[in-house]
Amino acid sequence: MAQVFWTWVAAFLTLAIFSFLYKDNPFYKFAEHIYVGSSAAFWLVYLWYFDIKPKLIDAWRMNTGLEKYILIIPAILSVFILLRFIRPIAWISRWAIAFTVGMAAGLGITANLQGFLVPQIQATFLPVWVPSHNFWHSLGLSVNNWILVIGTVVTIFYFYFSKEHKGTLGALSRAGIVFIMIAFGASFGYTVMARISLLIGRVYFLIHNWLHIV
Amino acid sequence: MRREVPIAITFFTGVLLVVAFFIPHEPFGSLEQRFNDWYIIVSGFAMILGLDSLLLHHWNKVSRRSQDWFHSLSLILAFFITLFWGFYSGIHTGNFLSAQSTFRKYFYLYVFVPLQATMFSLLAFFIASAAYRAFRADRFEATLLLFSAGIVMLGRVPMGNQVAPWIIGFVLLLFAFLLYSDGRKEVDSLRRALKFGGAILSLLLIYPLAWFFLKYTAATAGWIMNIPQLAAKRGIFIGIALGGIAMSLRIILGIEKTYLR
Amino acid sequence: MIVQSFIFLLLVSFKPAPATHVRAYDTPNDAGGSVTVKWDLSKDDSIVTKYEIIRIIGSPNGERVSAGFVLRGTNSYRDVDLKNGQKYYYMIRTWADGEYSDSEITPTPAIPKPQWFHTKRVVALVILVIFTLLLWYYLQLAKKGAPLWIRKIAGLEAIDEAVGRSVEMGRPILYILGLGAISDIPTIAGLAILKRVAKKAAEYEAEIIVPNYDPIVMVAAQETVKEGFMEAGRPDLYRENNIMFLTQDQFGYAAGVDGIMVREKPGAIFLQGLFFAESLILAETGHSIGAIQISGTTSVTQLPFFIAATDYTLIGEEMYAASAYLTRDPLALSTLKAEDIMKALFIALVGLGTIFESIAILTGAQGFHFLKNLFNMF
Amino acid sequence: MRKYFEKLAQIDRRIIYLILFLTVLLPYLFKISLPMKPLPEVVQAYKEIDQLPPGSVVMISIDYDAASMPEVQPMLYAILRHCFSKNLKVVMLGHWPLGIPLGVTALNEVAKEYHKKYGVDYVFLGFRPGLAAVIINMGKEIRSVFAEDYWGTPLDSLPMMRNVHTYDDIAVIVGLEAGSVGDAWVQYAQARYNAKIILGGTAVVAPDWYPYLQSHQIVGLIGGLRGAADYENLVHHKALAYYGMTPQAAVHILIVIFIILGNLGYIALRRRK
Repeated sequence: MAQVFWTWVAAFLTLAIFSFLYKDNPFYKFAEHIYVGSSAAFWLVYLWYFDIKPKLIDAWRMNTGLEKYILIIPAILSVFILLRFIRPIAWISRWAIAFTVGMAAGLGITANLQGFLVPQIQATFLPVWVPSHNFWHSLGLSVNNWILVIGTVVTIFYFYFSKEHKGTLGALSRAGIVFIMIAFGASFGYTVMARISLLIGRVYFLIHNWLHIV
Repeated sequence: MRREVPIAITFFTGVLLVVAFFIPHEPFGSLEQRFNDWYIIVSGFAMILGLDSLLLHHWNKVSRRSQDWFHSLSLILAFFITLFWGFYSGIHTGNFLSAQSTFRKYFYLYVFVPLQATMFSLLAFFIASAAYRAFRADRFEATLLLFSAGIVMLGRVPMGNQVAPWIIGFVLLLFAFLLYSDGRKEVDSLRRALKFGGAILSLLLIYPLAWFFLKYTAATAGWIMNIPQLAAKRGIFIGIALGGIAMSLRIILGIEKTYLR
Repeated sequence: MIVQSFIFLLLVSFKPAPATHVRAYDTPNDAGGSVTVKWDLSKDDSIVTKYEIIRIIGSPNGERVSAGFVLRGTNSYRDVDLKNGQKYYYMIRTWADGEYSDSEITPTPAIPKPQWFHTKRVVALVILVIFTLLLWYYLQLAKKGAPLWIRKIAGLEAIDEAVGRSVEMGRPILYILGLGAISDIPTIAGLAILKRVAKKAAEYEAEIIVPNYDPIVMVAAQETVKEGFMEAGRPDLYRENNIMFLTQDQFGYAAGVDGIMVREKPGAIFLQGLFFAESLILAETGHSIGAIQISGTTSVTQLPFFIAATDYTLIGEEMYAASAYLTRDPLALSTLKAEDIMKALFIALVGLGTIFESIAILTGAQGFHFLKNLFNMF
Repeated sequence: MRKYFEKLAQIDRRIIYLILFLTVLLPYLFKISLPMKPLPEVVQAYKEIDQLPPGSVVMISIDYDAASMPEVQPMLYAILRHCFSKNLKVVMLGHWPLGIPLGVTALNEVAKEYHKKYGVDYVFLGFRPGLAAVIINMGKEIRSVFAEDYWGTPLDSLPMMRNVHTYDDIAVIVGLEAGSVGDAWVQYAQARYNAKIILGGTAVVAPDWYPYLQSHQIVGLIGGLRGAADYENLVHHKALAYYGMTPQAAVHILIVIFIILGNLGYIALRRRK
């Protein structure tokens, strides 16, 4: 019985969200407000059980010595951020923000170096000729390599800021745009399937779990 | 004090993380992980600020009986019901998402997941309307976008190979027709000849291209994804990485300080 | 059948050949406490059930402990939780069913210790040092007042137009910072653009709404908008309530922002920051209400949707360049110049790498792979 | 004539939405299906499980959440049906805490269908944080990570777990993925302990695994709704995914047709000017 009731609730919410496609209406408004309110609470509960409790409370209980007392730093930073509620000393909250921004900057350097820059450049070190069992196969693989290297280089040229895109640079950056557009088109087309799958999931819920037609 | 201390904290934190990146020795080796944990704690507490903002915003609407106040009230109720239910289940069963938790059984599976999944599934509609509206062959670049999207779409599904030749054929016929009707209006005989020639070429291309796509639509889609798509992505990634590093250096050096006023 | 019984016989009655050439050394580039053990596989690897790694503490006749097992075909093991400075010897015991045979003990001890420099990251360090030096050089030039030029970026040129048009229609401006936290660089870039938009909005006395996904970003956005309004000389117009938090749920946020769009009907929408799948939900709804939209993100997977659904898009690095572009701050502009020099260097490097790889492949001389190997960080 | 074309350039988006919705709905209602030959990598996965002797233990890892449910959940159902119909035993766990409820629901539902008993035929371990550490330590002893199951029962008091200690006791691991956990399974469980792994995942993550398949680091690959459809087809229980392939193909073609229609209208408009 409970199962049936809750299935109806789910179906109602599903249809209420879909109704937005026609236009804004009270059903969507209701579902939207329920969603925002309950999800804010959901993530708060989640934060407590998966972040704060294990990383602060449990860590405090389980560790000893330096490992324990160093947790005072994040605790103080947390207090700082909440000082925003007290107008006269609200500016102290910026210290905590400064810490997070410093992290952003530090990681922005290391993560970009390690995660993107070095590996992407390394991956572009490609031979211009790939030996293979027959000539045409070789040629195919080699042409692919040429396109990869040239495409990467001209795309970088598109992002050249300090010179006007005229003459040679203009031609190169235009070639860059050609690659970028092909890439965006392909990426767009590639994603359609995953998105339709989501809709299929919802439609299946409606006709299978709710209406039992299929 | 108000300005210098934050800049100093940012500088110190940023430089420390960069230095730690090159030193496996403790305490540097695990510094990134440690800072990350701290950040998660701080941002967890910051949620209180967010909730204050959200709840006050809607409470004001309710108390002023402004438009849609009823919806604001349901937002506040939904928030507190979820919150108490979640903690209730959490305390009773050890974990708010545990197997016996009614929170998981009812709220999570019949309220939260449907809302999330349905909102997500709206993308199926939006991706169609965006494609219909935006993919117009008005400029050369836009035409490329359109063609590569079309081929990848057809290449990804069963039947794509069978349908693609018809679509290619239709598009080429259309080209031929457009070139022909343009050519008829042309006064200059050379241009007219060129346009007629183009029309004939389009017609001639129908058979070979249709044959090609009957066999290789999926392969072409794969090739576009693996070669030109990858090349452009790489270029963009390298740009983003450089820009990100430069931005980070600007922040560390205190050139960029929007966040601090 | 005969073959099977033969193998069976082999299994029960023969000891497998031992693993050979066992060597152990301190694991490089780690925080200590670990030794890497390697060996050549037993000749009978195909019938081996497992290799047991035996740790011998102190001296070759010291206490023996089983450190762990690996399955056949594996020829290395990373022994962890060791004491730094202690001598360890190793031996590999090759098991085939119930039988085993032992390898020789490693001739020299392995002594785990932590390292002070990560040798695999030397390329990253070099790049960073060159970049910093270039930056420093151009900063000095900028301070001396050398002119720095920057190419036009259409998306940024359009900001004033978008704000102006929105004001003409008497509608508010909506600024969406996406799902990034303040620890994401794109969010900070988004805040820099927000400041300019806020300033313009204040000049035109327009309302600006900023719904947020992350509470700390909300705080930063409040500060940024307030600052923008102050710079425009209109702190009186600043409404903190318009910069609010919604929810930390990806699609809950999208639902809420969609609601704001259809009800407040903004004339200009800015989508600047880190976006994920919700990007198109926001951009299509924004289009359906007829707003002029300027988007920008570094999420490469979302860029196609922004290109398709919004009027102007800042592609990746263009977004990072925005703060320098908008403020024309010579110090910030000089970093762009340094970036461009780096790009030229990388293009040269790619050319060099391609040449070396080609030589390596065509001549078979492994030495020419050195550049590619140098860039291997793992 | 021209007027019609011009109208094509400005079809109300709601009409597009309606057509799209019907394109998804109708194939389900009328059970229209396309003839599809199962992909070889899915057949490989199917065969790998199919040839296991009854009583073998299959470990299934839930590494996705609600957002990827439509693509991955059908795989889970199909694989569970396959396992239980072949009298294989199932150990389930997960690395995404929010996926756990989805795993439990499916496991209970399918187990009921096949009258399987908890503790004897299937066990649910739950979630422990630490991804790589969890996978590595389970290779030494599952109890070092999961001393108890999801309901707090010690593993040793569950009959089917008594002889299950490491990956050696598990015939095959099935990782159902929406992110990078699949790589961790291969890197740690396969590379270190030589565990047999089948990966199934969304169309976004699956293409990255083909190198693993070529190097035999995984013994099967199920990608996206198409992979799920093939698996449903192979276990003769056609459901969401299998019938979903028709709307998939239809919608893709529909969108291409929409693009062409939009351009026809656009060209007509422009030529008038």
